[in-house]
Amino acid sequence: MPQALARALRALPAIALAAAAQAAPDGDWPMAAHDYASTRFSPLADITAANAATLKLAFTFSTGVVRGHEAAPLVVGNTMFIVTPYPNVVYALDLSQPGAPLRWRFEPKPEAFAQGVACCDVVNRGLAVDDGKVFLNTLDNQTIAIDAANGKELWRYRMGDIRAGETRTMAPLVVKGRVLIGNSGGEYGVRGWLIALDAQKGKELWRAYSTGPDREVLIGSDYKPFYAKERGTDLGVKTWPADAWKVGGGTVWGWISYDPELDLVYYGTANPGPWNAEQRPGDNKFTSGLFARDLATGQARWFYQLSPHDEFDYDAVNENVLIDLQVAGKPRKVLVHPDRNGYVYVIDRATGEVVSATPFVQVNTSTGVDLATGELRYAPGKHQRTGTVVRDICPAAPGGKDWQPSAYSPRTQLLYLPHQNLCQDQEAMQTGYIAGTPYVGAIVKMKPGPGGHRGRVTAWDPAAAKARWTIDEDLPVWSGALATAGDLVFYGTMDGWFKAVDAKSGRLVWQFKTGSGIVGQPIAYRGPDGKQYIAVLSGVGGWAGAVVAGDLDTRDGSAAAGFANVMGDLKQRTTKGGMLYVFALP
Amino acid sequence: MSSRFLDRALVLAVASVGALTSSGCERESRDFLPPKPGAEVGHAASAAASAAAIANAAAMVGRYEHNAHAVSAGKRLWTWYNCSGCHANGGGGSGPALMDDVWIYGGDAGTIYLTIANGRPNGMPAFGSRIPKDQIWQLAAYVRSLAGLASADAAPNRDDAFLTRTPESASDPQKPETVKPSVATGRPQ
Amino acid sequence: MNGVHDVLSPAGPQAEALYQLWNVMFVACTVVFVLTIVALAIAVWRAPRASERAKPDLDLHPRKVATLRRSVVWGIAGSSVLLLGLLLASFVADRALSALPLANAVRIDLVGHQFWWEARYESHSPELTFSTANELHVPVGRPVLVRLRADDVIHSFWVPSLSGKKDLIPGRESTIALRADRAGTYRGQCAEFCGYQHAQMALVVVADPPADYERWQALQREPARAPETAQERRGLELVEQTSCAMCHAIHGTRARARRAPDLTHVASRGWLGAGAVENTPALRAEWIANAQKFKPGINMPPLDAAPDDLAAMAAYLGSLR
Amino acid sequence: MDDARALPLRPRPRRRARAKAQASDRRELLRDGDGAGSRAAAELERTWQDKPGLRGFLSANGHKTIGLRFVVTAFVFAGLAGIMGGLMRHQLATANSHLVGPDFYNQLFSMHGTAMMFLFAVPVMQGFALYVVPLMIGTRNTAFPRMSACAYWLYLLGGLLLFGAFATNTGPDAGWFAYVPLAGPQYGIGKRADFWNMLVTYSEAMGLMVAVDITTTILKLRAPGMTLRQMPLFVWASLVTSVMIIFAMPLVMLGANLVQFDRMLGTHFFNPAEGGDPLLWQHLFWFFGHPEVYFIFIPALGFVSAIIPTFARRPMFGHDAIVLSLITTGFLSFGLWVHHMFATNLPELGKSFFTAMSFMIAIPTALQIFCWIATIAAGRLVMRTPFLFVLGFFFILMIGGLTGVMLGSVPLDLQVHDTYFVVAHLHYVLIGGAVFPLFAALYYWFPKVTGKMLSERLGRWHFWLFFIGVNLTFFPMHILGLHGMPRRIYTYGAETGWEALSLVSAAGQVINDLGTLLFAINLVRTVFFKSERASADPWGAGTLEWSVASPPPKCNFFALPVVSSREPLWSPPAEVTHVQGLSAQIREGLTTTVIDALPDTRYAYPAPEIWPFVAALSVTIWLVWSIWSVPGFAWGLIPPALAFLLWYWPNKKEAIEELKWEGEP
Repeated sequence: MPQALARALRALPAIALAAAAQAAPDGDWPMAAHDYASTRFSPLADITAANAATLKLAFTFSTGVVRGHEAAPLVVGNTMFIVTPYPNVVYALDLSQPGAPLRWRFEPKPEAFAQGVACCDVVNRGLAVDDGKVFLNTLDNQTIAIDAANGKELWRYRMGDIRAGETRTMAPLVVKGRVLIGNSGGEYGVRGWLIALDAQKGKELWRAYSTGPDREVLIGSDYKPFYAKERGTDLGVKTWPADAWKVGGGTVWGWISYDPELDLVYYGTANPGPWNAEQRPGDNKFTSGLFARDLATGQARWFYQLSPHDEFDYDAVNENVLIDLQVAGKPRKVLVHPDRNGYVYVIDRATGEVVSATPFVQVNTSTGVDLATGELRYAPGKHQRTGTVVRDICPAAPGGKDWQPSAYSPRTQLLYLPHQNLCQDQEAMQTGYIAGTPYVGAIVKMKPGPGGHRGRVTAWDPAAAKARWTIDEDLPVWSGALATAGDLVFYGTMDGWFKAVDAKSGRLVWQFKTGSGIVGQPIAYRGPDGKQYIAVLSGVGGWAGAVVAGDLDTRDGSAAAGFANVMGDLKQRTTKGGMLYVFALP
Repeated sequence: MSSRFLDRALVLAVASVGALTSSGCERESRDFLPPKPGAEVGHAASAAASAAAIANAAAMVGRYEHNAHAVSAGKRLWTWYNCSGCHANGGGGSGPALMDDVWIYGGDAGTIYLTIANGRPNGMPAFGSRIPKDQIWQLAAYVRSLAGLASADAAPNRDDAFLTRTPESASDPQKPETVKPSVATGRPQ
Repeated sequence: MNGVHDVLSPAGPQAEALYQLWNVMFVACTVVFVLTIVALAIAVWRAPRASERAKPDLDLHPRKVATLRRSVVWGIAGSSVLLLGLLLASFVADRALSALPLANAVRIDLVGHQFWWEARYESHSPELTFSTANELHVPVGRPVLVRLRADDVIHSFWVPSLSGKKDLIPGRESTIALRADRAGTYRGQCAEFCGYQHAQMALVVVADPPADYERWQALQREPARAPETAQERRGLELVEQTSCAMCHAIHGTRARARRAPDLTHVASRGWLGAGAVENTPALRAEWIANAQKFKPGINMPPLDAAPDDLAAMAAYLGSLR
Repeated sequence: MDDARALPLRPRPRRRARAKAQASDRRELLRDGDGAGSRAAAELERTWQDKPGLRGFLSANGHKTIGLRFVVTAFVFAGLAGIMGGLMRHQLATANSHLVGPDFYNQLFSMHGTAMMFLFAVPVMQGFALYVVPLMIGTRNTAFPRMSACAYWLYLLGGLLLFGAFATNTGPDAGWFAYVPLAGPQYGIGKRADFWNMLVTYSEAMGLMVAVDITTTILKLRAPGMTLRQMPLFVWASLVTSVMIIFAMPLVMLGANLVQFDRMLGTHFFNPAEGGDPLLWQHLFWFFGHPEVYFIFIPALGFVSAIIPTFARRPMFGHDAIVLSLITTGFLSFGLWVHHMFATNLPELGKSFFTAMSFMIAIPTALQIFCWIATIAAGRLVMRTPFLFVLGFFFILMIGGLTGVMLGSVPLDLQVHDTYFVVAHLHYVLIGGAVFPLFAALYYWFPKVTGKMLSERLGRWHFWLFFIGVNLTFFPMHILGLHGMPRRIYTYGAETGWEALSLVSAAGQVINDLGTLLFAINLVRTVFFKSERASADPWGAGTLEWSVASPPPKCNFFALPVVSSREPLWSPPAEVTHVQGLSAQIREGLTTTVIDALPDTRYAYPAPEIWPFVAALSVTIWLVWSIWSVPGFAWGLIPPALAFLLWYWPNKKEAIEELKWEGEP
């Protein structure tokens, strides 16, 4: 790898703020998003577009579980940590030995009942490693700290009632000794929260709910939202029918980012429950919106609701990539948030002002965002009314892009979005809250979006707010993306192809057929031998792959909340699996 | 010639009316009250209860699976009690698919009754204390009609709602066979 | 369910307009009827009798033909003019119906279910919306705009003392505006055949003076009263954990289903089961135990619970003023 | 008839006889035209005789046989439906009564409505037309006797299937109008609605076939000289009714089949979630529904217009005015079906058009009433039972008609629609407008059909009991409707205050039953125990059917009459009185031109065959099979296809026989 390029690379920090805390050695991948800015950018540049074609398999590891593998392998030092879907087994692989044998394994033995209440496959989106400890979220609402050296359990924190449909699938984020976790289960009427635990002993430091009175949402004196519509007291109660906020959803199951300079934590809240919006008039605050909270106290600094009174299950839990952007000549600290409602938001992360909001897929549920008031203007024809069918809702419930995280390359200054291209027909139905049963109230059938292809990878230029290049994929691209300093972007397809494309042009450079559909998050690390390795978990599942992972029957179009109608051929394209694949240059 | 023809026609008519009447009465009766208390099974999770449930199922077939009112009441409760949340309209979701031929714990009415009443370890909640027994039998009859196992005449036609699958009355019966859980669902025991 | 239930005793502007139209029509038609029958009677009375063998008289004296033709022509002309008059009266009444001023109207979202009425009172702030069943309170003198939707089959909303009927048709949304000018209780009943219990799907519109109405509305917005006695606490526990919570909602408790009437203030309602049974403690216990006895064919199943449990539940529900 | 001057027929131009006439079968060719006693008359009787035995019974297609079967079967079904009506009245006689449960009550009122409207009212009117019209217009049989025979078997099988379903607890339970969401796939549980849909298909097919037959008969087979202006009023009424039936009945047949497709094949005609609309069914049904009640009302007007001249001893005053108003009523009845749907959310302006139409249709009926009163005023009255029933008809129809005008107004209908006020209105119009004239017609034509007179004394008792019973039963319902009592409720609480008037109504029902019982006794006594024969023209009436014996000979007329005035028997005979020269060996008739009834061609009536019965059976197989299995829709078509194919297969022997007659002068 030409030394000049490597030196030039290191000379570029001015533009790209790699906000990696305490500058971890650039070969490691300590957290799912690689860094607190959630860039998923690997500074390693050994593998470039030129030599990628010669990539070959270094070693593999079978996880022994066949559900959706959405996690990102983590590498710290010369140990790789991977976590499986339910029963959430943690494996530590010794990278110093050839073939990376197992160093230790940890089985949390979560409650079997949890499998029945995970709405969209019994997935786990990853671990976090910090200060010699591995932090694991289990499906049955436990957060466990494990000693990275020997796999012994240090402490275990339980919070959440599995019988009421509450589960935990997100990857925790550890910042300055605080472990940030959130719950999932919005489809069961679970009221969302974000909790900070002390990393040493697992004691709860603060808890911020997504609905309810201000003191429970930790809204206090230093809550200064940019837009007037977010100001008011107890909005978490006033914008709901009586009592509805107690089963109002707004769970926190997605990605969290942290800005050390502003000391703010950024995360999104899920959609309000139930899907039948007519049963919950009002803006349904603080669901489908972005929170910025102080790390130490959890007090909210600002909040921006992306989809007020959401009618189409547009959670706002997607990743917030923190970058500095030239806006009207001045550099501004922004976060880029590709949302399920079909818009890529560029928001000033200090104040919460929306700089730009541009659709990256075909959107007909709304006509645009009014930057002056921050209001999302809904299209009148698509409103939900109980008992009537609304057709051609684009984007569909999983949105323009669902949970699968994007990657940002400071070199090309492009955000690489792996996403889907789906629309749907939906009928809102009367429904009631019965504890432990889904509280949805809608029948959905999805169908391919315009163009007929169901997936796409988009290289998005946040400054110009338009797509530089796109790759159309037949199946939804449900895997995460990885950008490397070698100007390569890695992603996987749902029928098992693991692909590398040139970051500048999108040209396919290398691909490898894995055993099962890829819904995991690829990572890059430097092995003990100094070589660059690319690792990804293959094992189809998640909401899109539930048809295969759950053996569903596609003759019923509404199965898997509507995905069965559009994934009828997935059973022919892939089978279940659970395998780690690691590649390297020969 | 005509008198013999007449006799044979008469006998044929009486026979067909008899058949029509019995199947008709069974299919069309609207019994709004549940059977007398002794006839069905308590929902205690004891082994005795399960044996009784399965034994009772045979007697219950005429009253539920072949009765149009019971199966359609089962379909209404399927939506009312949010079963469609996990099992959709038989295709499955977080819960297993019920319209195919794979039955994790067995496809007979008695076993389905116990699944609903006592729940199952892998995530099926127990409704025994929350749903009256008569309604659990109605739900069990509807679940069997999802796979086309209830009588086609009594099975419900399409709903006045969004079409997601062919109606239960038109779905061809799936030969039920119980498959060991691990192979079927990939879920470790 | 008792209350004024009579087309001929109107209590609102619309029913008044229809009552006037009824009087006009009734008088006009009676006059026509009497005239025609009298004409027939005179004809039969004065015509000579004959036997069937009498020779038929084929021709008629031209003068008699002229008088008969003139009387027939006058008869037709008269009835045509009368019909035109009635047509105008009908159009005038129709316009009066739709001319009700709707300023400051109470908005009610009425959904017809198989065999009960769900009424949701909307308001500017979502927090203040509340739901009740079968008994609608309206302020005297203020217009009420009722949005009508059917959840299953066709029903028809009809309170004769207030206004004409309007069908609730699945897939279609219609509205009806009415106003009560005099305080009182006005009974109505579903007027489109909708199944087994179409006969017992009554509703009551209680017109309160504005002060009473505000008090009633404030009460309805309160969550359910906490149980005081041990029996009531046991009742709440049973209601939340057994079949009631599968269909009913009681604000402030864990029962939040919407498939059946909201019971948060059930004790404030005079009748149960849309007019099937009076809301007395004894009848309430019997109704909970086996509603099919009073209203066979409805969707409320008989409960197979022990007697003292039923008593506890009845006591708790009875406390929900 | 014997001194009449015959109108000799010109020999028919010889067609190129392709098939050689069978020399061996040189039987002597006998012709009609020379009076009752002659040898040709005996031969005519043998030609027109129904074949003996079961096969003969099943293949008979004489218009008198078919007509009588229609009327008798219709009255049997009316009896059954009447008992159901009685049961409903007693269930509602007291508050909270448990005589009958809700489910059975729903089947009762649905069966009462369906049987009365589809299986009694229309078929009985068509039965009368089949029997009386050929006699009145001077021909030997209707134009398509096999079609009417097939129609009767369809009618019988449909009725038996419906009552059979009711007996096995599968009777329809969504009302005689079966509004869709309740009779649709989701809420119409089990096979009940399927049987209703199937019955509608049966009865509409039957109605269509008989209507086509009657229309063709009236237009093409009238006696020479009976121009359109000289046609009797009852024949005009039958013509207008038949043409209306041809336009209206296909609608509900289509609608019922669409509901059946929705129920069995999963189509979405009426599913609002997939683009259908429940109101589509109401439009389809009531576009047929309103003309349906006029199919029942206009023949009744025909009866009254036939009876009044006879008992007023003079021709009808304003004959042409009545003909025009019959046609206008028939035409306008297609324009006011939305007055059944005023409570739906259709646009207000649209509804008010239908108010105007509903008021306008009252004028032609008013004109007829005034003309009848004028005829009575100018006549000399014979106060016999038929005339009594006509006077009763006036009284009750006026009340029904005027409440109908009230119902026609949109705002008033919003108060009284679907209440007992409407129940009162429809019974006044149907019983007053149709059943009273029907009884009048029965008493009037009974001697012609059976040759025996019904007893006058019993007739008067029957009239007065029935008149008082109807008024006592149905008048209180007007008041009940105004007090808010909805239709089709199986019980009501004591607090509603509807008990007193319901009790009165139930008492009236008992008197009704007594009246009907007396009529039945009168019928049985006359048919089985009375011996003295009635003369050919016991009432001294003027129309052609009274010129033949009672009961009429098999071939109706030994010599087809020629007509020169509206009341042939009353006016002096013209110079030419009857036709001569039709064959006595095969069933032959004379077609005449449509307007002026000039002799046109010879017409060979089809001989009795078994195929109409077989075709009706095969259609039954198809319809029942389609209820039980979806493929049944398709495979079930094979039996009817075969049956109709064999029915229309040309018969060589018959063709040769006819050819032989064509050859002769």
